[in-house]
Amino acid sequence: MRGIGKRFGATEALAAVDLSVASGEIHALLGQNGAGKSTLMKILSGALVPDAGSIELDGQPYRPRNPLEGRRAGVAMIYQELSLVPHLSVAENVFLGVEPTRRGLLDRVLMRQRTREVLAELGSPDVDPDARVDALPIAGRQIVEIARALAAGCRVLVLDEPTSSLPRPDADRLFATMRRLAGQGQAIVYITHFLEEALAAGDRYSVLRDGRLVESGATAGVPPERIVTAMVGRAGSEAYPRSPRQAGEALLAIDNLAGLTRPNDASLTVHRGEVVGIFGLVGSGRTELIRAIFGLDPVLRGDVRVMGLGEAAPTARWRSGAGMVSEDRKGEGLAVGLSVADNLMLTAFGPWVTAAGQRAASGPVIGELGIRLADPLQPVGQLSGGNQQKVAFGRLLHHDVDLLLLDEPTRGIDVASKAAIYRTIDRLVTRADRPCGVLIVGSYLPELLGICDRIAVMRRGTLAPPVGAAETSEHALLLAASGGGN
Amino acid sequence: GGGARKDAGKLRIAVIPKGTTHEFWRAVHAGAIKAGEELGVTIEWKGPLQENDREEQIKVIENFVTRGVSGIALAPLDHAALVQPVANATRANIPVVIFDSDLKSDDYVSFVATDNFKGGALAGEALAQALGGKGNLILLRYAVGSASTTNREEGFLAAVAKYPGLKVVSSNQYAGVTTETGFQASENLLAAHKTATGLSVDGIFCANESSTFGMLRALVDGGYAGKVHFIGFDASPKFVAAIKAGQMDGMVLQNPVNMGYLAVKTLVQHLRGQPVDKRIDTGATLVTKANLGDPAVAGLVSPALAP
Amino acid sequence: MRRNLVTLMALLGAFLLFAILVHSETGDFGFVSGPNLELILRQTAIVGTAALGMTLIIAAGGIDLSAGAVIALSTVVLAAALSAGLSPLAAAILGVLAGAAAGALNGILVTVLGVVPFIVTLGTMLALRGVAKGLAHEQKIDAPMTWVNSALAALKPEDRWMLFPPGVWLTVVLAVLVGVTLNYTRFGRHLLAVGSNEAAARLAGVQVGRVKRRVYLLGGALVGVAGVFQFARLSVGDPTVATGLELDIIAAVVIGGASLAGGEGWVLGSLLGALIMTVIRAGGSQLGWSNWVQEIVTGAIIVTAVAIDRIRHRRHG
Amino acid sequence: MRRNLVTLMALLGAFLLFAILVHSETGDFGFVSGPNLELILRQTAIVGTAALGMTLIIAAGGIDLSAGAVIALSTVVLAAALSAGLSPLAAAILGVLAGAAAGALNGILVTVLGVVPFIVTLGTMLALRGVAKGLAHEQKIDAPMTWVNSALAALKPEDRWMLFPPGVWLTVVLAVLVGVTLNYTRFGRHLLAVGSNEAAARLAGVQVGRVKRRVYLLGGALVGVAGVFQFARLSVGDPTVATGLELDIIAAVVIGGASLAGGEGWVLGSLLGALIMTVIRAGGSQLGWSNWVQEIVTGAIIVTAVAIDRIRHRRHG
Ligand SMILES: Nc1ncnc2c1ncn2[C@@H]1O[C@H](COP(=O)(O)OP(=O)(O)OP(=O)(O)O)[C@@H](O)[C@H]1O
Ligand SMILES: Nc1ncnc2c1ncn2[C@@H]1O[C@H](COP(=O)(O)OP(=O)(O)OP(=O)(O)O)[C@@H](O)[C@H]1O
Ligand SMILES: [Mg+2]
Ligand SMILES: [Mg+2]
Repeated sequence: MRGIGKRFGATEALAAVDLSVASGEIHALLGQNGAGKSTLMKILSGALVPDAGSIELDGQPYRPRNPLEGRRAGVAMIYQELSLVPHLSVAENVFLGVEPTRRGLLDRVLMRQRTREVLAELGSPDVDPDARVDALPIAGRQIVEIARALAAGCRVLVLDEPTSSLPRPDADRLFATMRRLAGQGQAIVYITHFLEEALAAGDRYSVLRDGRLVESGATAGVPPERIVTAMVGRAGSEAYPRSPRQAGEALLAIDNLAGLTRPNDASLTVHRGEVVGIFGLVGSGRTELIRAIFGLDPVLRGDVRVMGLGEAAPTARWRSGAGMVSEDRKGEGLAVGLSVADNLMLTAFGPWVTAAGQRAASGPVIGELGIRLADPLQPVGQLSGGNQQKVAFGRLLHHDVDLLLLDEPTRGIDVASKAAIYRTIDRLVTRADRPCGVLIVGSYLPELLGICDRIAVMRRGTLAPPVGAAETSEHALLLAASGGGN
Repeated sequence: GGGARKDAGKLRIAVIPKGTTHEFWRAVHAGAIKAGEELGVTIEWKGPLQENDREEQIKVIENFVTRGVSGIALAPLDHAALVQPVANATRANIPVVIFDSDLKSDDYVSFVATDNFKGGALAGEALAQALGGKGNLILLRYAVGSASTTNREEGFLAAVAKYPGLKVVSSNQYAGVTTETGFQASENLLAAHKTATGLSVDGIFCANESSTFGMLRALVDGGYAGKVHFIGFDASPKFVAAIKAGQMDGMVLQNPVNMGYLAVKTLVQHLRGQPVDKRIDTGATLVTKANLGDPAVAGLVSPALAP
Repeated sequence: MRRNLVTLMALLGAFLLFAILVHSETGDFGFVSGPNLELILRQTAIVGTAALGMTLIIAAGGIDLSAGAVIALSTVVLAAALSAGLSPLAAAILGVLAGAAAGALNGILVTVLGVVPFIVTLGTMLALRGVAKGLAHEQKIDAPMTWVNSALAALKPEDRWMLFPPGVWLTVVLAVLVGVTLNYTRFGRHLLAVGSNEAAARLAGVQVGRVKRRVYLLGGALVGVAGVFQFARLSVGDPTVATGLELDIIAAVVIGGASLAGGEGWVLGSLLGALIMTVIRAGGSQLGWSNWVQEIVTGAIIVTAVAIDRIRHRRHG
Repeated sequence: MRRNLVTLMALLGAFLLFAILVHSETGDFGFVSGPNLELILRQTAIVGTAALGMTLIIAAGGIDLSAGAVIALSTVVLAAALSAGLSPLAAAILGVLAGAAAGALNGILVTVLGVVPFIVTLGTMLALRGVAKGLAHEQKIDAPMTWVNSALAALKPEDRWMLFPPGVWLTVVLAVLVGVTLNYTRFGRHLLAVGSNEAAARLAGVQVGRVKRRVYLLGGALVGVAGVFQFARLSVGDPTVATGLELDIIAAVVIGGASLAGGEGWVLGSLLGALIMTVIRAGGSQLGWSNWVQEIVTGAIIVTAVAIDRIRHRRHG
């Protein structure tokens, strides 16, 4: 790719970017939120048409006008925003656009069989090829998405943050598969915010900053700090800030809580001034636990008390001073058609709403989290994925809640922005006046170990009692989550 | 009709109007009931679910045929579309009398109706007389595809064509099927023929109740009522008041009670083996301020309505 | 605002076009005369008022196919109340309440049964027209003339100082109220949030069901006002009036820039959209176009107006 | 399949209910007699066939409000062709082609202008009815009786071996073809993918625009067949026929289990949905219910049928 440029209205997403990937190479594409990574790769796959520049594929000029042309030319891409068709089955999604037919009719047998093979290769043989995709959890969908790219059989494979929803073992299996494909001569571009992952799995890397290529090179021996510096343009700050904390009164207490399918049995207390983490494998029911606590899913058995309030609807939860960030940003995190300010203030509008009032009220939150935008009254859907996530988190700051229920709040956020969120969390739980309590669901263990005071492990819907973060390790937690190898 | 089959032996006559909301059909209903009581037969009254819905009227007939009534009196919404259902009924040994509007077939026992062409011509003559044979005329049509009103409109045009001094300045606008669409079409027509001093139009004719109603509202609203000659078709208490107030020159009335009465009576006569005429005219009358007081006209103006 | 400007330009364009066409036809400027402007406004008041309610409903992600039937019901209730001897004011209030009750029914069905609004209001469209016909014993209800009828009548010379009939002014006042509600109140934001992403709104503590019920109630009340206007024009309660009018109302809202997917609605735009449609009808009619030509032109304009808006939106979006 | 079963149960329930009511009224089993069954099927063929096309369109995330107007247009074209002396077969084909052309127009407008289908087809609903009226010179077009008219006529005694009139059989054949297309072809999968998540389908390389254009074309052709059936029943080309029928057609599809949000459609369900509505109308009519009672019941049933389906759906996920 040479001299690629792309503008969205006033935003210059890419300016004269060059990128070359050899066959058999795994190339890590890095950069802050909004740096232009997804845009560059969408141009490669044909989903976007560049304003300037040219692309060559195997030495031939290559100008895809739509994803079908890209796919025909041998470029397959897994998009950052999951792009599956919810009403169709897993197998149908895997083969969407390239369905095999026999005598004009679909060859369902072949589709099913091939899907099973690819899923097995990815270590998820339990996913039913005939299941409807909207019945799968987020992680299951991500597996299907990856399976689709693999089943297509391609020369260039692009993966835009494929592991953001995947637990460690699945991610490792994915890397092994990538290695094998590269070994067969495929070129692989891989976007991620996990630097260790990128450096471990990739052969070479490129860093984008503000739509420009700032660094490229082989990964061997490169310290992560150097990449962070390239990404943010300055040296990175301390990764997991942690001030001295003092646990106070209980804000959240659940006792033998059970929902319709998950969780089956969960007991936990979260106090003022502490961060409690929940770790577990995908499908263990962490999301359902948070949803049940917040009144989004029905409670079957057991007790919930949030800020002294029993079972209640989300409205009452917010009123009593609890707030939640969903893992599903597009589905239920944000109203993407409304403005950034509307989304930030949605839980706590005054009776009257004015443009000036909205700008004033949203300013501090935008500043604290470093949300990159043109105007607070801009539709939130126009922000990059990471900045959207910050808006979803920023809502809790604006509302000034006491208890934060966070379901994978840093998914898709770059290192510097993650640090901003960690700092904010730390500030909230240690502030002198009304320190907050935080319950955070995470899949990335270094993060949980870094910011939490206590961590509980969820396994198949049952929550184990929390242990102090200082008394445990990645190894121990993973063992507990996966059932110690049973 | 509760317990219809329970009094066996009694004839059951289905009477199918074009619609059920207009007063006209309620008067027909009253006439049919009167005949039913006189002749000792059961009347089953059922119109299409939506006015002007031919398909629906066909379904009504088919349902009656399936139920097996003794005979059907039908005001066809369409002179061609209803041919087949009527033929089916006849084949199922259910005789049919057509009333109000014609059917392009001779599969029926008798046709009982106003001569609509004559009725329209009546209005045209009256306007020509009132204008002294000179002036501009507007014809606001009712709705696309309605046979009886089209006949009236053609009768009107034929009558005024005999007067070289009369000019029809608009005859391609339709009132549409609801009162509001008729009102708006009238307002717009009048606005198009407005001059500094009033209207450039001297006479207006509308061919049915809802279009006459809409035009009357527009005339009254625009302050033109009484300044232009206006003749409508069909009866309504509002029209009577307008004629008395000089806002309308007159209205052409059919005799719906008689129509309903004769339709049922003819059908029953046929069922009882008596010979009947193939064509029965129920008459049209021009009602003006002058003859409003006549007892015969009073019976037409406020006919007995079915409950 | 920019959005409303586009709709305004479309309106002015259509208006100018017809003014020129009428002038070349008749040699005078009848189309831009005061009385003709008044006529167009009077003919727009019904669809315009109902479009205010529909704007709220569509912005909240709903739709109301029962609006035409509710207008008919409201005229029937009003006429029945008047002929039963109630005061004109009381009768008019009953007419509006009938609309509100219908809206409440829609809202409850949508939220309690969880059936999509298209189907709920398709059902109530049939059922409420049935109720109107039943109430009116399947005929029109005559009612005495009262001051209610002057709401949308042409102004008498001694009332010229009003500029436009009171019904037109009432529409303007209601538009301002609805505009303020939509853009400057918490309820308005919640409504837009529900229309934009219901799940997100629920998570953010918006009482989705309650917001929807209120929206349909308010929308129904505004359609009830449109029913009162309809009665004012016809002076009868007519259970068959306004058949199919819901599509005109929805078209007005969408021409005004709202998205049927919910999450946005433009009060001024909806009124302008209603005006555009009246201008086409009045203009075509005054030019003596055949009805079928008018229908083709109206259809083409609806599509074109929205297409222009979408293209503009795509470029600036 | 499960979904279709629920619709089937609803149909049987409605049928049984009316059979019992008619029996208690008249003392006989007229409602379950052969002729009455045939009657119900004949009355369903038009909405049923059009519902096949609408199923495809709705499953692809679209909607077609112009269906009623297209039926009218098709009858006009057919009648004009017949009176111009064409053979009945050629005329019928022209009628279907008129529907296909209208569908093609809808598809092109939807994909090229990027305007939502609701608005596009609202516009073409008006415009195509205008075209039909213009073609017919604002009258009905009489046509000679031909074998086309027997497609949906009651069977003559000598044709009893057919069991049902040829039009009913044709509907069944078309349903099978549409069902196969939807469920067992690549085009069917692409159609559902577009309806389910258009952006994802595009990213997966589905040619969204082409799929949509084909869907509307096919849907229009099926509506054209419904127009031929309509002509067969009326034996005139009538530009005002089938006004508002699009809502019946959509209701049939949704009662059949399709979601207006797209991504699913049930061919058998749509036919059953159409049958349910005919059964209610025929039953109410044969019971001598007033029109307004029938309208209320129809409205209530539409909402109830969909509500039951949704509740069931919610439980089973
Ligand atoms: N459709 C669009 N309309 C307007 N602006 C856009 C659009 N898509 C992307 N942008 C802008 O282009 C820039 C680059 O976005 P891109 O999605 O490529 O970032 P990214 O590097 O993938 O970030 P992230 O890590 O958050 O996913 C951002 O400023 C974003 O706001
Ligand atoms: N691969 C899979 N295929 C099908 N169903 C699955 C799969 N993984 C999990 N589930 C189901 O998903 C439900 C729990 O998913 P949920 O997303 O709540 O878990 P989680 O612990 O929050 O994981 P995540 O990290 O994805 O948020 C369970 O009912 C489980 O049966
Ligand atoms: Mg990205
Ligand atoms: Mg989760």
